[in-house]
Parts: sequence; structure tokens; C-alpha cells
Amino acid sequence: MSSLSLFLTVFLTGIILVVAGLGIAILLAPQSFNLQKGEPYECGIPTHGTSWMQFKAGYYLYAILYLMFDVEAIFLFPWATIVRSLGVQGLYSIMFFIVILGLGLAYAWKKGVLKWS
Amino acid sequence: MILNYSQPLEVTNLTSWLDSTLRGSLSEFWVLLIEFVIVGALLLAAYAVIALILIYAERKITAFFQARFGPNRVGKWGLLQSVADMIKILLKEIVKINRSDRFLFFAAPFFMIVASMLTFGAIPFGKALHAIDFNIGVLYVTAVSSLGIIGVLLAGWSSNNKYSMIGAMRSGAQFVSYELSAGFALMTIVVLAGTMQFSTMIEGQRYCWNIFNGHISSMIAFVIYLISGHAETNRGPFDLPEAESELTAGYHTEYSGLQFGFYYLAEYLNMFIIASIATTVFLGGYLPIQVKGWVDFNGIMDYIPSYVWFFGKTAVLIFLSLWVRWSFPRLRIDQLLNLEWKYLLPINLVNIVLMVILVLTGLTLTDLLPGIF
Amino acid sequence: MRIDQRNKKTFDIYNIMENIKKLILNTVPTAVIEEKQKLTVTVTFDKLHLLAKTLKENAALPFDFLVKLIGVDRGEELGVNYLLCSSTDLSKELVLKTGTTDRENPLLYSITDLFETAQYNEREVFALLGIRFINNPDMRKFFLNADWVGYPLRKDYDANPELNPLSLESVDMIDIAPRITENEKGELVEDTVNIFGEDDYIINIGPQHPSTHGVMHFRTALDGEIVKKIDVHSGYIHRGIEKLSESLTYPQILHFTDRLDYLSANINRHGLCMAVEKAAEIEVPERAQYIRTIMDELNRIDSHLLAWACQTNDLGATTAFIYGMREREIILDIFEKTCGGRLIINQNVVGGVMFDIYNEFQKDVKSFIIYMRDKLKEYDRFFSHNVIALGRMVTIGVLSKEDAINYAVTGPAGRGSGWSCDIRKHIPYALYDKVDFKEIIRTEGDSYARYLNRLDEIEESLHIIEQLIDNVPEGDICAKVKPIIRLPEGEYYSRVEACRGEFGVFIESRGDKFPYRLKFRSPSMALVSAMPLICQNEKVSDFIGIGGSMDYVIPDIDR
Amino acid sequence: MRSIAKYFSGLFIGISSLLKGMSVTWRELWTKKVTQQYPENRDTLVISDRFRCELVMPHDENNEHACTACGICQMNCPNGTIVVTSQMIETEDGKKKKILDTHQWDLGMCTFCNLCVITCPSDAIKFENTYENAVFTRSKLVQKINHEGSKLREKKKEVKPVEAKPVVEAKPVVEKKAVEEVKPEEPKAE
Amino acid sequence: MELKNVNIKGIPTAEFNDNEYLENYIKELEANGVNVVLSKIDELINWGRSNSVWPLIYATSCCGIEFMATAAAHHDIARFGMEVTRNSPRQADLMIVAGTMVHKMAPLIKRVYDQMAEPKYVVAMGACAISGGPFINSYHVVPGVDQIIPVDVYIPGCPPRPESLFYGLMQLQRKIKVEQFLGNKQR
Repeated sequence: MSSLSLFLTVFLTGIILVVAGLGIAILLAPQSFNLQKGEPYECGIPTHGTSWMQFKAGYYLYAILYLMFDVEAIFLFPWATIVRSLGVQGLYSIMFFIVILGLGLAYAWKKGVLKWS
Repeated sequence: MILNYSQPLEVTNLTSWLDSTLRGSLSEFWVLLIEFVIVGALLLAAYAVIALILIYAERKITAFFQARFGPNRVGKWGLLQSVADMIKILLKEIVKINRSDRFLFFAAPFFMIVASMLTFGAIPFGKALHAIDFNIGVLYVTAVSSLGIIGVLLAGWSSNNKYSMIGAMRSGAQFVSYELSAGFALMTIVVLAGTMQFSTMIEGQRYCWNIFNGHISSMIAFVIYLISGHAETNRGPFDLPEAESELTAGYHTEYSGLQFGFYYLAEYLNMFIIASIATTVFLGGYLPIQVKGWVDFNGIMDYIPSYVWFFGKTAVLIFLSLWVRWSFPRLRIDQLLNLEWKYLLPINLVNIVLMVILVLTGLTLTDLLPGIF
Repeated sequence: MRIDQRNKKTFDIYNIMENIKKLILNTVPTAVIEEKQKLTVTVTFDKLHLLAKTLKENAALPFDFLVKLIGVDRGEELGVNYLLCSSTDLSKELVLKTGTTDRENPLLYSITDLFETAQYNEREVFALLGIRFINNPDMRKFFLNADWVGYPLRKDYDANPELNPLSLESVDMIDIAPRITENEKGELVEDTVNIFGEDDYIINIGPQHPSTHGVMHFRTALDGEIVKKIDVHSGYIHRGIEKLSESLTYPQILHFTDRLDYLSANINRHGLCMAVEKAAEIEVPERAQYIRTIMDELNRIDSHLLAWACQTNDLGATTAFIYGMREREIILDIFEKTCGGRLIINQNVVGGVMFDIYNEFQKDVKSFIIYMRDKLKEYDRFFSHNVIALGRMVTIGVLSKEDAINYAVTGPAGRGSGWSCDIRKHIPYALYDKVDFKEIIRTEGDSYARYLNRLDEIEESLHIIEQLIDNVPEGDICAKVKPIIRLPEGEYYSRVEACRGEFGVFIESRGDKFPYRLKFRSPSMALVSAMPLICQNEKVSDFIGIGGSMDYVIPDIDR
Repeated sequence: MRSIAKYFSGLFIGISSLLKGMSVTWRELWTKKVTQQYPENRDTLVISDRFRCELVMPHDENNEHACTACGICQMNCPNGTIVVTSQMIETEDGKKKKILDTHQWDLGMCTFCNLCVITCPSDAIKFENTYENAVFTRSKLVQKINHEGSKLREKKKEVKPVEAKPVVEAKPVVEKKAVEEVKPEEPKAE
Repeated sequence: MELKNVNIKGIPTAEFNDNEYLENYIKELEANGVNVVLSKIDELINWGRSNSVWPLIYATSCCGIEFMATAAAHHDIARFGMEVTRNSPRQADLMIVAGTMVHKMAPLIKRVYDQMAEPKYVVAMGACAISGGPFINSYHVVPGVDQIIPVDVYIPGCPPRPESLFYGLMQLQRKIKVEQFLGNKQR
């Protein structure tokens, strides 16, 4: 049994679960129709405009930081598996990497980026 | 083989027997097909049953924390409560929403369920109860479990509802934060174990669980993993995308019937997944408590089937998660980000280096006391 | 010694009030000053603003606290009474009266620029009596829909249901407010203002929302997670109690007071009973006073416990909510055994109380006091120092003392801003001058100060009950009252300290057994009117949390 | 340096406050639960005698009640929950007498303010603590509380009332005699 | 199906109020001819539905507080599996109208009711929701929520005590249990 085909099996299982469930629900559940049913719920008041407006997400700087660290994580995982065999050499080389990122975080912190505005 | 006979309740016997009988009469293709179907069906059953049990357990434990009884009128001690819930929610109308992004609205629950199912498949429940065992298991789990957040984001975005929208944006913030910590905490253990494959990692913990092996560093990683894992499941003090008291129902405000049921289900499953990954990585997975040299003791411990060990350890962690959830108020979005970026992440970075030093200088328990561990 | 001091004090008051009279006559020579239950000053409508301003800026005794603003249909004239009092000494009160005879298009001058709290009150008067206020920035009807026909509190209101049929059709909210302003040349200009900007992200929080504490409707403009502007809508539970009361006898009206602010039901009822008793000169027996005071304080604990529970729930701690409700249940049990009701207890009646305490009352209350003290410690450990909770309460929603006075925010919230505004201390009623208790004042003005104030007030209430519970004297529980109570002609005010702040009753009687006009001052209205101010630039989550810390009750506002 | 010290002290104070909170919930987990299980404990459930749930007119074993159909309860009801209809009959000695026809009370409207009970001059009605009243049809809530074929109790029996006062310790607030005196001039309050 | 088979733990069927309503309902169903097999499945489904009623609390005044007391530890609505209060009408099965309905609120409650997913039920809790209660003579009060939306169970009281509310909810469970679910798409 190869891992890939097992992966596909699991994937299909998930899909089947959702499809079968929704199928039963749509077939059996009672339905009614009225004009207000499909309107968005906003505490019972008709909503003002669409909700797809420009929305200020106050955390975009975090998102950039996240990108930085997530890329690092990808580099670090392979290193982490063989850190024993690499020995001290491996620590030095990657320490450089981590320290620079740590400094980056410290700088961002100092600059007040980590403050929600 | 001898080991197997000493553990009559293990499923290894069953699977190997099944495999050999099938192979005796059918061609390779059919054998595989049948086995895949069995795997799928078992997963499906496990998925549903675990979710039902968890929902019941949470409601009951919550009640006990809150000085009340919880469901106790359906079946003995209310045991059938979540079955009733399932029947109800399965037969509830699915409301069609005007002016929503129909395709994404429909697709979002798929992301949620499939992501949790894929992670669920990679969990080693016991000996031979392990569907997907990649050699990059840890990385795979981290990657796939983060897909669930996309489900949340899409749900919030596509509903065309302002509460959902705010919920989705919050889940975005939560995602960019806690994904990192969870990954780094696991990475710390990868450094210690030297492998990313779950099965190897578990075997390596036979006499000394990782949480003890790397002592200080492992403990820190364990706590950080629990916190960030908890946050990733949108539960407890981290339920900002849902935030009942602020956003009515958050990202799933517009979801009704079974579509909502899937979110409800996935929430509990994610809690289980986080607990079981923590069990596997930190607490020795399905392995029993074993002490080097105590042959009799080990033998007795071995009699308890591996899946019992696994679910036992997981249950403890789930209880911990419920305990936290029902003790604290909800964090605000900036507190949430502060916790991650000012506390968890820097501590995590230091912790990885610390772990590397521990490993390289031979300060881990297995290196220090090879006779005992 | 003590008597001397008291004499000196009354002499001082006399002197001060004489000075105030002089000041009024200096400012507005045409003012008519009457010595009624309160010092009453009648002026023409164009002089009112000037007089109010002078009184507010009077340095010796500033009349800067607008207690209530009462619109009255005086028959020919549509008028407004302003009850002013000094924020430094709440017992110094003054009533300003003005009115207009133009019933078609009545216009008065707004005092919103002097007293912020007047804004919503003036809008209420507009909705119910049709008086528009010049210079009020927002002249929409407060409780009623804009298309409501007629002004209910006018005596000639046509209550025909066909004029205002029940409509089930959802209509979009219109965020355009009419107003009347006076320009420099003294001309009146009618125009409209847009409440929100063109492309504001507007979200409705309430009326059907889990944590608006009822059916308040906050129309909120958001900038991401940050609250930019809040527009308060009310009236989703406007039941017209004041109008209903005008055709009911005083004992019958009593049952409405329980349903105003249902969490301080007993105290509200106490307030109305006091007003009627004062007017009809009924002496309340000692035993009844004891029972009233004890029940009031139990009611206060009950309300503060619920407030604590709801605030923690708003912050997301469901377990704390359940704990608070659990302790509250013991008080409800005591209520139930005494008065046969849990929430709406119908205890006070004119002249005393309806039910005597039961045999084991003292025992139950005493054991509750011990239990509650223990639980207060538990709350402290559980929630008061929790780092997450602190982050969500400390320095959040700061209300300064000036703003608290300006918006007339009383009760635990006002005292959290450093304003000593406890009626029980300033104008003692019932037995509050005989018991020893502290007025809890904190100066921070944030959510946390309000939160701690409530917990401390529970402790003080326990202390008050402790002093009274063993000394309940024997005797009647109710004075002999005529079956039909007719109040002599006049205006009567009474003020009590309800759980959320000052609850006031105004009765205008024309000698009938029905009141001519009855008005309740709701403490919650002031709390809500301060919300747009203190929530500005806070996050949505904090907005909910601040709402929890203000602890308003909506039916109290809407009446 | 001070900010670093603050950082760590903040971290530890925070963690300790969280642990303290968790210790409270942990203790609550093992304390006795306060829940009373309603439908199962129906037999043992004690609801205070004074609790007002349902208006009743006590009838004795001869199917007699004390209501004189004076209508004071109806007058005193703030929202018109009570409707008393009476009829005139001629007694044996030829006098005209008003007797009760129906005493109709709307459970779905009643606010349980107790005014009817305390003003009733003949103690004919009282509130009971029977709380199980939910129904499917609105009209079922409008009840006739005098029994079928019941009649007024004779005066001499009233010396020793069969029924105790609804609330043992509660004293009527309004003097009943006075109510009777003013009765004729009382218009209907609405 | 017969009424005596509709069991609620704790209270015998005969002791419930208003049994006539359910009997009439069953008679009506039988007149339509109900399939035996379907009715067995129906029973299972209705068992599930009646034991998992998730309420939406449309609380406007005092009765809302009493509902909160009901949800808290001393009475614990969770025992009926109803503690999962949903704030979104999409996920709720039952709307508990607790408090006065006024003219300004009427379109809103109608809208929220319309937005609820089928099958849905309404309980009128307290005098105000049933008839307008103390404020029935007011100019701005709707005399009973049944003027706006159909009501399934009326729970009188002002406010009803938690046990009364439980009793009402059990009445609703009974009503759900006798309903025909399959083949009855429109309620």
C-alpha cells in the first residue's frame, strides 16, 4: 500500500463524508421559501450595502512577518531532522540564520510594528 | 510475533490475517481496493464516533466545571445526547443565501472536513492503526491542518455577512500567528528525535517519552504546542472568529443545517487532532509506560492494548484543553497577537537553539542516563 | 452639638439657596420663582438656555447635573421641566420650567451644548410630545419610528390603532437626521445631517444580539476592528408605560415599576412609593422601612451579581457567568419565599410592604451573607486578577469625571469615574442614614473600576444588611392607607439609588386619583448615552466589554 | 533592562493568575452540584407557598365559594385580566340578589401583581403555586375559576373560614371594610 | 401512533395539560393514512429532533433574565440538551420569545423568524409574549406575538419560573414527537 494511494483514500473519504451528508440533508430536510430567508442576518436589521467592502485588516504587518518566518520554517525542518549528524557545524551555520531572523523580530518589535493599530 | 500473541486485543493480528486471506484468493488490484475501502470506512466511522463522543464529553465536562449536570435525559446519563443532535442536524434545512459567493460558500465546509480528515488519517491510533505514515509526517500534519483555516476564511468571506467577514479577518490574524508557533514547537522535537516520521518517532520513545527526554526544552515546546494548537482550533479563549458574545456566531453565522454541522464537527475533531499529535510527538503515542529492565512490568503494561494507551493520553490532553477553555475569558485580537509575537515566538526561537545545544552536548536524558532510559 | 451642626447646615443651605435666587433674578429678571417641593423657576423659552448656562457656571454651587428632563403637556402649553442639581451636593435641587403655547410647531431651545445628557432626552420629548429643539444636532424621534402618527404623551393623542397599524415589513435604516439650527443672524435653518460617512463599514449590533443586554441597537461604523462611530437606536421595547400610567390609579401603576429595570424591581417600586407617600403624607411604619431597606440591598446584590455575570460573559468567560447566576439563585429563593415572585416581586406598596418577612428570613439571609463573602473571594481569585481579563478591562472605556457629570452617568459607573453620586449618602431615605456604609469611589473611570465597584458594593450591601437583619422591630408592615389615593395638586419628585444609578420619579398631580403626568428617570439612559463617547476608537470586542461594564437595562430606557 | 525585567515579571504574574483561575474551576469540578432536576423531582420539589402562579377560587365540599360578584377585583386589575359576570336572581324571601355567574381570569395576561387578592373584601380568591400551565392553544389560558354549579357560601359560615388565607403571614394591606364603603363610586379603571 | 406512547421522562402523559390538542393532531394524521414503516422511521427522527432543540432566545425583557436563570446551574437547561443557544437564526430550531413585542420590533422578529431554517418552532414565554401582558392597552405594544408569527407553545407567567419554562419545553417536545416528518415537506 503506497502512501500516496492511502492519502488519496483519506482525501476521498473526506469528500464522500461531506457529499453524502449534504445529499441526505438536501433530500430529506423540509424546505420553505420566503422573501427574507436568503437575506443576510444582521440582528434582524436589513444590512447596509455589501459586506465586501474594503476592510482594514490591522494585522498586515504581522502577515509579512509571518511570511518571513514561515519560509524560515521550511528551511529549518530538513535541518532539524539531521541536526545530530551535522554536529556543531550545523548549529553554527543555522544559528547565523536564526539570529538574523531574531534580530529582525527584535527590530520590528522596537519599531512598534507589533502593536495593533 | 511472540509479542503479538501476548497482546490478544491488538488489531495487528486481525489486519495481517485479513491481508493474507485476501491475497490468497484475489488479485493484487482487488486486494488493494478492498483494503482501501475498509480503511476509508473505518476512518469515517472513527471520525464520526470520536466527534460524537467528544461533543458529549465536552458538554458533560463543561457542566461539571460549571456546577451543573449537563445532558442527562436522553439515554443513561444523557449518553445518546449527541446522537440526537446528529439526527436533528442531519435533517435540518440548508438555507440558500442570496448574494453570497455560491461556489465558495458551498466549498468552505469541504476544506474544513477534508483538512481535518487528512490530518486525522495521519494519526497513529495504535499498532497498525495508522493510515498515512509519510516520512515527513510532522511537516505533512502541520501543512494539512492549516488548510482548515482556509475553510474558516472562505466561509466568512463568501457569506456576504458582516459578522462573518469580521470573523474571517480575525481567523486570518490567528492563522498567521499560531501556525508558526505550532510548527516551531514540533520542530524542537524533530531536532530531538531526528526524524519527522511518526512511526519512527514513536518507536524512539519506547523507554523515554520526548517530553522527558528533552526535559526543559521539551516541556516548553509542549506547553507552546498546546497553546498554539488550542488557538488553531478556534476554541477556548481563542475563539475570536466565532466570538459568540460579539459576532453572534462569527464566520458561520449564515451556515445552517448540516453545513453548520460540519463546522461543529470539525471543531471537535480538530481539538482531538491537536491532542493526539501532542500525544504522539511528546507523550510516546500509543506506547505503554515501559521501564528498561523491568521485564515483568513491561509485559503487564503491554497487555493493555496500544489504542487504549493512545486514547487515554489523548483524553487527558483534551481534558486539559477543556479546562483551559472554560476557565478564561476570550482574548482580544491584539492580546492574541501579542501573546504570539512577543511571547511564544521569541521563546520558541530560543528554545530551538536550546534543544540543539542539549542534543549536541548530550544533555538529553537518553544520553545522560542510557542505563535507565 | 450635633443639633447645632444640623442647624448650621440648614442655615447654610438657606443662605446658598437665597444666593441662587438672587443669581437667577439677576440673570433673568422675568423669572418666576416658586417654593414648592423643590425650588421652581419658570422662564420663557428664549431665556432658558441663558439661565441654565449661568447656573451651570456658577462657581459657588454649580448646577451641572441635569437629573431629568420632563416633557409635559400642560393643556394649552407644551412644556419641559428640567431638574437640575449640583454634582458636588446632590441634595441641592432646582427645577426650571419653560414651555410654548404653539401646539402646531412647538420649538424650544436645546441645552445639549451644556448638558450632553439632554440630547437623548430631548429626542425622547420630540418623539412623545412633538417638541422640537433648536440646536440639537440630531432631531430624530428616539423611541418611535419616524413615520409614527401623533405624539402619544399629548393629552389629545388619538390612540386609534388604524393610524399606526402593525407593520411587518422590514425597512432599510435611514441614517439622515433632521435638525434645526440657529445661525448667527438669529434665523432658524432646517437641514439634515448624515450620521455616517459615504463609505463607512456599518454594522448593526443589536437589537437581537446576545450581549447588548436586551434590545439596544447600536449602529456601528467600523474601521477594521476599531469602532469609529456609534449611533444609538432605541425603542425596540418602548411600551408606553408613562402614557398607560396616566389612566391608572397609583397602586396599579406600581406594577409597572418592577418591569422598568427588572433587576432593581424593588428599588424602583420603592422610589414610586416614596413619591406617593411624600405627596399624600403617609408615615411608613418602622418595620416596613426595615424590610424595604433589606430587600433593596438584597435586590442590589442580585443585580450586581447578574451584572458581574453578564460582564464576564461578554468577555467570553461562560463559567464565571454560571457561577454568578448560581449565587443569585439563593437571593431569588429568599425573594420567592417572602414575596411570591422571583424577579418581579411586588413587595412595596404605598404605605409599606405587601408581605411580611417569613419566619426563617433572618436565618436564610445570614447564611447567605456568610456564603456570599466566601464567593466574593472566589470571584476575586477566579476573574479579578486574570491577566486576560485585566487586559480587557484596565484603561478600556475611560469615562472622565467631567464626562460622567455631563452625561449624568450615576451609579457604580459614575462612582467609578470618581464622582460621589450615591443618593443613599446625599439624600438618605428609608434607613440609610442609620446604617454605616462606605460609598465606593474609584477615580480611574475604566471598565475595571466599574467592575470592581460592583463587587465592592456587594460587600457594602452585605454590611448594610448585617446591621439591619437582627433589629427588625415588631409592628405593622403597612400604614393605613385610604383605598383610593388622591394626591393633592402639585409636582412631586423622589430619587432613589437603584442598582444602575439614580432612579427618579416625577408625578404631576391635578388632585385626581390618576397622575396627570408621570415620568421616570432611568439611570440606564445616561449609561447608554455615554457609550458613543467612551467606545470611540476602541475595538469591537472592547465595545462589547464596555457595554458589559456599564450594565444598562433596556426596558428601563425605553419605558 | 527594566523593560526586560518587566517582560518576565509580566509573564510570570500572568501565568500565575491563569493558574489561580484554573484552580478555582478545578475545585468547582469536585464540589457538589446545585442542580435540581425538575421533572424527576416533581414529588419532592418545594415551591414557596407564596409563589403566585394561578388564581383560584377556593370551593368547599358543598361546592360553595365566597365570591359575592362585587367586581372589585376586576376594577383593581391593572390590565383587565379579570372579567366578572353576575346575574340578578330573586331569593326565597323575595329580595333581589346579585350572584356570580362566571369569574373569568386570563392566565396569559395576568401580571400576578396580587392586587385582586389583597383588595378582595371576602377573601374569595387566592393565588396558588401550581406552575405547570403551558398549553398549545391560547384560548385554554382563559379560565373560568368558579366551578360549575357552585354557589355563594352562606354568611354564617363565614365566621369560620374554611380556607386559610392564601399567604399565611401576609397581612392585607388595604382595609377591607373601607373598600366596601367606597365600592359604589369606584368607576372601572382601565 | 397513539398519545400514550408519547413519553416524557418524569411526567406521565395523563398529567400534562392540553392533551386534546395532540389527540386531535394525531387523529388528523391518521385520517391522512400514515405508512407504518415511515412512521417507525419518523419516530426515530422525532426522538432525535425533540431531544436536540437548540433555542434562539429572542429576549426583550424580564423573561430573558429568567431564561438566563434557567440556563444557569440551579436549573440547568442543559439536561434537556438545550443549552446550545444559537445566536444565528440559521442554526436554531426554536425561537423562545421572551418579553414584550412592540411595533418597532415586529418587522425584526418576523425577519428573524423568516430566516430560521426549517423545521422551526416558537415558544411564547410570559404574559407579554402571549398577549401583551401588563401593557396590553398600550399604543405601541403588539397584543401577543401570535399576531406576528405562529406560536407552538404558550408558557404563562410573569415571568414564568424556570420549572414552568421546562414544562413548556417538554410540551414542545411532545408536540415534536407526534409530528409527521417524512413526506411532510412544508410545515
